Amino acid sequence: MIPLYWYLLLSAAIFCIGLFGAITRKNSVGILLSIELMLNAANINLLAFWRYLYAPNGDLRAEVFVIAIFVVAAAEAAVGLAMIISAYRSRQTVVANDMDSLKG
Amino acid sequence: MTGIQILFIVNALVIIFSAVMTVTARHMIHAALWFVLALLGVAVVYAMLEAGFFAVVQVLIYVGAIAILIIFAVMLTRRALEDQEKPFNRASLVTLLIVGIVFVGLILSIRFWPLLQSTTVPLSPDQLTVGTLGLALTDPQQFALPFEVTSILLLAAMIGAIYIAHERKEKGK
Amino acid sequence: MSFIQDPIPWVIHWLETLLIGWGLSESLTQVVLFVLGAGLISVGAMFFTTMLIWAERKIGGRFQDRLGPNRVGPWGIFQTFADMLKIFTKEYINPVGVDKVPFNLAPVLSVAAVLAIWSVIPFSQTVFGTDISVGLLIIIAVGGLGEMAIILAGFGSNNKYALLGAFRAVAQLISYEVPLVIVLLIPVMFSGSMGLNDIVAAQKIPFIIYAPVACVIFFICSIAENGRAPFDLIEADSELVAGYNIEYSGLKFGMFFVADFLHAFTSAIVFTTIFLGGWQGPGVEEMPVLGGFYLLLKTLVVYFMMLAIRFTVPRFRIDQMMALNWKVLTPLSLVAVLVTAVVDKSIPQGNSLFRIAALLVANLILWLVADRMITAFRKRHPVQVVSNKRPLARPERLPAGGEGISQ
Amino acid sequence: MLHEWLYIGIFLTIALAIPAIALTIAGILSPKKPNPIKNSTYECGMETVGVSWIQFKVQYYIYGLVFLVFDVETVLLYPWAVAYNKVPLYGVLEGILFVFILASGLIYVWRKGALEWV
Repeated sequence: MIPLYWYLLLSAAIFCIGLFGAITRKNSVGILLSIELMLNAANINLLAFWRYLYAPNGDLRAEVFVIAIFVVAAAEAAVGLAMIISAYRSRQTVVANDMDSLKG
Repeated sequence: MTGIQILFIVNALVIIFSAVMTVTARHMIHAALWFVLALLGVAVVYAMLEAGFFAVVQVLIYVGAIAILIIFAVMLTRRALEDQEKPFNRASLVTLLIVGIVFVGLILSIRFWPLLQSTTVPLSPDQLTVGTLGLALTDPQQFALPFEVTSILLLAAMIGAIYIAHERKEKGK
Repeated sequence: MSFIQDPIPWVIHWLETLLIGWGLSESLTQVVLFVLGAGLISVGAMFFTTMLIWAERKIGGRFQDRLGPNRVGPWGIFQTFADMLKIFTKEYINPVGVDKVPFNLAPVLSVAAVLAIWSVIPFSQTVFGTDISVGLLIIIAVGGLGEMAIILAGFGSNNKYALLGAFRAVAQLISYEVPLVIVLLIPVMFSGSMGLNDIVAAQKIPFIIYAPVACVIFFICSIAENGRAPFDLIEADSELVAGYNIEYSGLKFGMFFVADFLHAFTSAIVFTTIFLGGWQGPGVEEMPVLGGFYLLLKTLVVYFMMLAIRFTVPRFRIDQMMALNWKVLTPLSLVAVLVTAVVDKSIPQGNSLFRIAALLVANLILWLVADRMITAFRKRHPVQVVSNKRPLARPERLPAGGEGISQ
Repeated sequence: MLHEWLYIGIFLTIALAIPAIALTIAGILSPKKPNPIKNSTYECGMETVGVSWIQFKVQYYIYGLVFLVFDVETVLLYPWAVAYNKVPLYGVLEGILFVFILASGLIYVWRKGALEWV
């Protein structure tokens, strides 16, 4: 039997690692990876809360939220990577600091 | 300490280690591979939470699709990998501090939460399959709208991403 | 249930009582049994594959008007063992600059990803690894691990050709996964469950009769997922030196081959389980052990069909293959799901004969319409040479101005 | 439920262990006589030029992208398919609407010419 707070701690740790990466990574693909890590941390939390607090009542909100996060993660990866590729094509860089112009 | 607790701790350590490697790896492909390992660990966590559907979907969507897409993108942008340089920008130390504060804050905020002591009850067989989820997703009283909205979101994402990434032929002429 | 009718659960029960009698706790006994069962299934699958390699070579020989292996043992039956003995003693060559961990992990993962499918296959009514409620999705999900293995191999090899081969392979595999995943919705709709046991139990009449279009699409896609002819662009040796496994040697190379053969047989058994009724057959209610034989028989028939296709159909070109997937199979599978959902819901429940007839007719109409549309499309767009810029073998036939040479 | 996942976990471990053990045994049995020429990368007898990494065309990414979107959407349809026998007609229609949205995306990509392998 695993206590609920173990899951919360794990998720907090993953979230903080992801946050660190999202802020400091130079490579924009790396930033995207970090954001995906943060989304995963959120998912762990949601499913843990579902299992411990909502499942006894048959409440499905957490599960639907997890599905939404999956979809958002997929959409974000698709569009984000497409933007990175497009930016790379026009400016030959994927370093986020160098993408400082709004022109395409 | 029961077997499942040991399993959880080992798995958590694997996840955290691979998450750290994802964030710090110099080579983007290595970062992506460590990311895959972290995702597999998260899928194991889902399985421990008896959310079997989500565990499988995690492997299917993240490992099978998102990770592969990321690796494709890394290959496409590989000339700018900057293997030699530092992978972090100059704010890394400050960020480390901020993230540490956030982590401590998160722990403190959940520390005295009353619901923390809740325990699990065995799930009904209906909850183990996704049948109830499917019913709820099509019930207009419940989640029919989110269900359709997700598909529109994905459609929009696909159209947008194709529009951005697709090389227009006539441009070259 | 006596021993004759259903030996394996009988043995399991006997083992269980034996282990508990030795003083093991309930859960530990369970774990021991799991390890035993999983080990037996995986070793059995590997061993069976070894035999099938011989069968495949023999049958392939016959298809191509040769004898096939015929030296080692009667009918060359021990040829595979001789080959195994040889490959076990071959040197591993570790090329310079390989990325050690991905390079060595890839062959292991490629076998494991196929072997893992066997964890959810029900062998008979009473013999199955686990009746997990998401078995169908597990089969698709571990396919993703196989794709990761290919990427690891291509990236770890430190070789342009391996990387190119890996990316082409992955592009093919992920493309053909799309209609595969869509089409598997149909068995799930019929049986109301993703557990493979439920799916098989729902097939008193196999789903191939309810949904022939879905069945054909699934069959094509599983051949493509295997990377076998006519979809063997993964190892298109005339175009990509050998594909992603070019830098491998010895048993590491052999592992990719084992994975390939194992995958072929595994997809035959998956196809049987999902569309041909798995262990269903006359008399399985009384004699569950018969189910295993029915499953094996049907699987071997499907496997033979895969071999027949492999040895007779020439290879696709990659653009044709992608067009087949994205422009034929994917729309067709979407329409098949729509048609099945509408027809099955609109006919009255309970009348199973009428239901079968309606679904069958709907599928046939769908098939005819699709066929007509493809024919009309091909009339409007006659086959043309995709690239007339390829370098010509005979220089005197160069087009004027020498534009024909592409660099 | 949990013991089913335990079985899957054990099976995966064994499935990973069998080839790993076989590879290790073969590694012990096999001869080891490396030399620089044998260990060079296999590229048509030439020295490897530059890094092994080359640029890839964007088409790979496009296929991956379409695959990702279709995969996610189809996976979301699985709960619907499981509940198919129990949902009323309007529920089925919702699923069909979902499939139509999916199909319109495919039509867009097709018309855009992004599915051509050139």
